[in-house]
Amino acid sequence: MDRSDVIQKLRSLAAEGMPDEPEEVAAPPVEEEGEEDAKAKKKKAAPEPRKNGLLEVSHAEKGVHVDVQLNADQVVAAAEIVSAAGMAIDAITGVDWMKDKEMEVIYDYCYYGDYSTEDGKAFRIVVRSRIPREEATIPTISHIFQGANWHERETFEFFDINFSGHPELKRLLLPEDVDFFPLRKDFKGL
Amino acid sequence: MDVGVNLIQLAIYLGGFIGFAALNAAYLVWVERKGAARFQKRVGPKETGPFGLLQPPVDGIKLMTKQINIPEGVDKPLFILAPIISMVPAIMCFVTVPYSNSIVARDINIGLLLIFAFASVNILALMLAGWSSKNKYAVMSSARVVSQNIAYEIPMLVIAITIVMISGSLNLREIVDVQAGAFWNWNWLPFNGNFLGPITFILFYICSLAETNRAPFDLGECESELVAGFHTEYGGMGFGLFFMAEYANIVIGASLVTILFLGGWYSPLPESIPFLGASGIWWFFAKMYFLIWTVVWIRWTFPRMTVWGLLNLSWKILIPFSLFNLLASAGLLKFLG
Amino acid sequence: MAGYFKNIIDGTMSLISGMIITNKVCWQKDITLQYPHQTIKMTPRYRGHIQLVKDPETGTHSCISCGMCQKGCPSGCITVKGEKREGVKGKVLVQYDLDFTTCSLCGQCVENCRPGAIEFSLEYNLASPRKEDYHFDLLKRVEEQK
Amino acid sequence: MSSVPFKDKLETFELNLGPQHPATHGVLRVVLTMDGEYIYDAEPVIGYIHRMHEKMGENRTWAQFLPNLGRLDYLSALSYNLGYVQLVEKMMHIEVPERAEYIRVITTEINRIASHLVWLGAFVMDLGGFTPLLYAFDDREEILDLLEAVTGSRLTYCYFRFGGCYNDVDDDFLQGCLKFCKRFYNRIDMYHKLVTGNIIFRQRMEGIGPIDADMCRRYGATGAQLRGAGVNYDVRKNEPYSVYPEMDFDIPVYTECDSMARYMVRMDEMVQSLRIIEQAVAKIPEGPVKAAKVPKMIKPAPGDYYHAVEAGRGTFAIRAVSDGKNKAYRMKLRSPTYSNISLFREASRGMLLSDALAMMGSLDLVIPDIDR
Repeated sequence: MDRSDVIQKLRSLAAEGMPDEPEEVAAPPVEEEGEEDAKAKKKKAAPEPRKNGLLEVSHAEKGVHVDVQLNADQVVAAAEIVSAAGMAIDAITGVDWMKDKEMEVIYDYCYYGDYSTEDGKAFRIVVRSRIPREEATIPTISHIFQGANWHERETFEFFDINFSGHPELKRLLLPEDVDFFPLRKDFKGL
Repeated sequence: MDVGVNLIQLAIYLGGFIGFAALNAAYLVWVERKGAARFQKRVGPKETGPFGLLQPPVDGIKLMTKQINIPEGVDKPLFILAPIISMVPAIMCFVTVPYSNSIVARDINIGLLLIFAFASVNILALMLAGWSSKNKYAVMSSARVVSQNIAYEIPMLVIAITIVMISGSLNLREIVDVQAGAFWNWNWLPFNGNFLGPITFILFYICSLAETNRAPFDLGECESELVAGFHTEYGGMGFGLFFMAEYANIVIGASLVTILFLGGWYSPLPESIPFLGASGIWWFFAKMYFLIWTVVWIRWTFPRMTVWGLLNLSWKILIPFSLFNLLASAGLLKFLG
Repeated sequence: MAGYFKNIIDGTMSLISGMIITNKVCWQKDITLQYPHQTIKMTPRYRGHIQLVKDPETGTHSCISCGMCQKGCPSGCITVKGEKREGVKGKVLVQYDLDFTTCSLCGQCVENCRPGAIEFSLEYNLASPRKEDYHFDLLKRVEEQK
Repeated sequence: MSSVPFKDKLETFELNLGPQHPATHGVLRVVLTMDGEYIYDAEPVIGYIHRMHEKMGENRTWAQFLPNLGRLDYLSALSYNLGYVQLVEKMMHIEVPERAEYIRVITTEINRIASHLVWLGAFVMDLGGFTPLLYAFDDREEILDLLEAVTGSRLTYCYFRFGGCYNDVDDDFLQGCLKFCKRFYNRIDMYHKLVTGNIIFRQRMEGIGPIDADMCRRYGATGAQLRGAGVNYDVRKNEPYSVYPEMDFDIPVYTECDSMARYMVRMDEMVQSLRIIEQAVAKIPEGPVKAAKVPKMIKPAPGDYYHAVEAGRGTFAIRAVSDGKNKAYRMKLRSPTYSNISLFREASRGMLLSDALAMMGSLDLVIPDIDR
């Protein structure tokens, strides 16, 4: 597998999505709304929300090699790139950034290589995308990675993230009739 | 003959056989459990009575006092009838089994045929049980049982024909009498007109295992796939009857192998040797219970076969071998006159 | 055709070798422990429910009711209450309750305890049909302990 | 061998396999659409013992979440413990003393053998052989006794701590490990004679349940499934952690893609684990088992972190998102069996019921690990 090729492709994919990005970043007027002073102070100390793009991070520190942030409509293209490179789906999950009014969907990919060869060294890519928290929708990748089917269903039932185009987006681990999304930060138990 | 005496004799024999079958079934469960325990380095039943010997009656009482639960939607008459149909022929088979030269209920000259005829009724019972239960597992199980038994009756009968040709009789007592003398006269060795003797013996033994639905051929009740197979919906004594019938069938199967191949009640040693050479019912039981022990041994050693593997074994190995065996023995008999 | 017979022979041999193994086992001694009649000694590190250590010198526990165990407990099954008393340095333990139904025996409490006042007991046969049997008053326990 | 093409769905019926079926080893339910004995469609229904460990991770402090890890895959609990403590050590930059690392490797590997032994017994039982289960449990008891003497519990261990282990091991444990290794080499031979060589067993495994490397890739299946499909992948080698790089061991790989290959991978893996244990016992240094400086409050720097370890059933990974507080902001547990069972639907299509159950057995499912 040509790692640099995959990285290059993902980088250019991320670059394509750049024009959209300022609008997305311009969204958080949260700072101005700051309810309490202490919180506002903390906000200022916190780094700026991450911009779209590709980062090569230290595996020893973060556990992954490549960290890409993309627009929601680009995750399918990203999945196609990593699938073409022969990488496997590891997990899909979400993170609820309630303060930023955003949902983050995280796709973990890894490469199943022969450890005894140079090619088989560990290679993990994480693709992430931030979508608005309300009416969170992101295209499905379950037609590329069939295993994503269950991961997406799980993310849907925990976060209320709608995966458009998913063949059977219904609850998987929770009972069919629950009407809450337990991993959203505003869920406070039953 | 006096009809009255005859009837009394019949009643005694019938009572005796039902008692014998029930006792055997009950204590074979104990043997099975103890055997399983031994093969797995366990102890087995031990709390009820010495060596857990009271376990079978206790189990029997438990089964009999249980509520008879007939699920909704079953075909009620057949559902009730099936366990009885499975038990009755098993007991009927005991009628013709000669335990020794004189101990036999009815010395019929088609005894072997009768046993085969009754043994095949058992399949009907299993099929009815599965069918009437209206349970998907049970229906699948009964389909399996039927195809399995059809596949195994063919080689079994073909081998039986070989033995009948050698012995020249369908009477079980006469078949044993042909093997009189020491063990080299027995049918399982190649000196008695069937030069494939040992192979025939093994084939027949395998067939009798399959016929009685014992491991590794217990597809009918394979609990890891079909929960409990044809008796999934049965509880209490309905299940108890199937259970007893299974063990009664094992006794019949082992008796049949003893009669056809192991010289029945004859001692393995020549009659000239005092004491050990004497033939009698004890030799019959020794051989029979040894075979039953092997059945237990096999069950606790092997995994279960699939339907495919089972049918392959039957049609690709057992039937060709038994047919060849039949032809070879027939030819040999013809040439030797 | 040769393969056919070879398969049959190999298969039969494999079955026989399996039967030899189980037969060998059949004559070996059983290994099961007949539980109510026989018991084994628990290893010293066995994690039963926790209990207060009885100090042989003072004859009582050495808990300072700091509440570290309660704080560190993942499932919140420990309730510690201490009160100030005149003439005594620090707090005096008045209540130490353990709700064993939710305890996951992780050992955080024992680890967090600086004076080493709690330990795992070696009790393992605690089966009971009643929930109340798993609520232990450890303070009472240590006082009753001789 | 035993798959047939289906033309339509005319004469099918639905069969519920579970949640209380003897072959599912727990509360897994598979809705089978059957065409006679053939499986037309199989849909696993999971979640019967879902406990929302991920939310618990958000509500408990980093240290308090420790006991949860032993409750995911209760059969190889120590691998999960290891994955978690290493993740936190990675986040907090805690140096672990070497002796602690060796103890971790020894206990994890011996726990892996115990986990595989349960699989072996359960798998053979799925195929209808009862006795090997008891033999496997006989061996497993030895391991549990050893681990009990060290960790204090027999199943849901909570032994590793951030920066080391709960307590030190003694010589009895190390000698006991060596004794067990010696005994187990013979036992492995016995299993091979009793189970692997058995013709009935071979018939039920060879060529049954094909799972190839591409299917593993698409579903994210790891562990024996992947190595049975000819991919030489093991996190212990690909992303070495702890002191595994110092050990000399091989990753068993079989290319047949069938149940037999997965079976052989696990059997060989046990031997490799024995090798690791022997080496680790020989090499184990003296010293402390806990890092000298472990911060009292675990408050990792904001960011997200990922750590994967090779558990008994495949890659177990945790993605933890920290916001700098003493509790995780998000704790994603990537459990191997979840991915492994998700391919059951595709793999079992067109199979005989009994073959599908044999395949399910070879997947080595632990239901709490699927449901989390």
